[in-house]
Amino acid sequence: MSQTIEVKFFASLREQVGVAQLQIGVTSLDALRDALQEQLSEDKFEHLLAPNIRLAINQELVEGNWRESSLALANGDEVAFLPPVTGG
Amino acid sequence: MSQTIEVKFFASLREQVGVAQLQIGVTSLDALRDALQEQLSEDKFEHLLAPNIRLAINQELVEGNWRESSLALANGDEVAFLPPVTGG
Amino acid sequence: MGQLIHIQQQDFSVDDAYKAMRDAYGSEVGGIASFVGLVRDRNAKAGDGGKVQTLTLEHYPGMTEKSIEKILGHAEERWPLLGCHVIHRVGTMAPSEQIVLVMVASAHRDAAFAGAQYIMDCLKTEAVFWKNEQSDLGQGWVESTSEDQARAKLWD
Amino acid sequence: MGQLIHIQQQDFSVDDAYKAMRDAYGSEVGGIASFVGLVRDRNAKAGDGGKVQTLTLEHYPGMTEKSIEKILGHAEERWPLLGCHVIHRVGTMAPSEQIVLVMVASAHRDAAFAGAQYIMDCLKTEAVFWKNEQSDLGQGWVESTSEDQARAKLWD
Repeated sequence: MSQTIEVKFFASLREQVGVAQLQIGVTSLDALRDALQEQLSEDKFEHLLAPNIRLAINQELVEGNWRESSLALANGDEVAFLPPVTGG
Repeated sequence: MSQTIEVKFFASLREQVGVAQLQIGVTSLDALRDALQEQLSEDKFEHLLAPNIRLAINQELVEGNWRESSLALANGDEVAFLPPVTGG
Repeated sequence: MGQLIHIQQQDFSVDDAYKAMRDAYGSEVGGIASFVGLVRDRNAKAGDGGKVQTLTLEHYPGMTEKSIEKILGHAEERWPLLGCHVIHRVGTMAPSEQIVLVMVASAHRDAAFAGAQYIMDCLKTEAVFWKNEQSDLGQGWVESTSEDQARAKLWD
Repeated sequence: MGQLIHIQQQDFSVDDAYKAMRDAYGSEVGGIASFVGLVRDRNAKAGDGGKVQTLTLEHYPGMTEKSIEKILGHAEERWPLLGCHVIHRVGTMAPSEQIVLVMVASAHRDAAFAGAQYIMDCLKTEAVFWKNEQSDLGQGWVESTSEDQARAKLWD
């Protein structure tokens, strides 16, 4: 079974990770975390897991602690790492 | 000693009293009340003394109960009877 | 703080006021809060079902301006405001016409909002104006509402 | 309630938004409250003394619009609003340029004021935007302030 997840990084995270977008072939959130940990340097990965980072799947915020979630992901799902917002 | 006080009535009071302005020759607030009581019919005078009516002398609100005040008035002073305001 | 107070019969341009405010305070301004009051066609006296034809505002020339100056002075004491503009019409207006504009500029959005709302609340209870409503049920002086009194008290 | 949400690079006309609001709701409207946020030249990081050269707003196309729709939906549940218009710019802006407009029409002035302030507070804490400041001391992402968080909590 092969599928692609679109992973997006915004604002400070985009700069820290060094890319805006990655395609990763995983089927769950825990597998995504493992894949990112493997792909990114330790300090970059640490930025993603910082306590004020929120996660959106298909543009909906994930409730609860996504750092411990093993939520299933479907082909084409869009997973976004969002630093604290500062609009207005 | 002869002096003139400008007495003004606004909005509902202007309609109830039937004039916008009177000139009255008095030297104090209690004398003004007496003069108005003499000049106006009883129901018109009652309107002026209603509890929600405020008094301004030279465009400054009179603090405290002007109905019991014997404040001195100077020639040319402008005394205005103001119903509750409703602007904005 | 820069204060502008205009009492006038003629209609006003919100846009002109806004542009003047931006020009006057430039890049110090973090936010401009505005409120425009408009004539509604619903009668102020709830329940009587009358439809407003026209509204007439009376004022006390001189004292009305002073009463608004005091309100703006109090607003200035409470919040860091850069500029403040009040335009209040008098005379006769039809439904959907503009009655009043309050516009406040500040470096901080909270101050701009609070200042504008405070000024508007006080215009209802302290500024020297009287409203007379001409509806299809006749004419009458609008009574000050306990709601307006209560709102103004919130700032004490 | 009529909702209009515009995320755009180009500047906007407050006057056009105001005229459209008046046209849309006519003599039902008792008041229109507005807030415009402008780029200040003072650095957001208090004390560093930097003078802002430009401000860049980043957003998440699609999700940003949804986040604002939710805010307007919540405002609509809390107050009787007739119409609501949010324009938020993205991209790079210079000091004194307009960033954001919130405009709310209601039959009642309290609702218009509260609605506009609520929406503005939530735009700071829930709408999906990120600010990057370019000052003479370098560039950096603006951090969300505890003040903004506290303001938004007031509405809970």
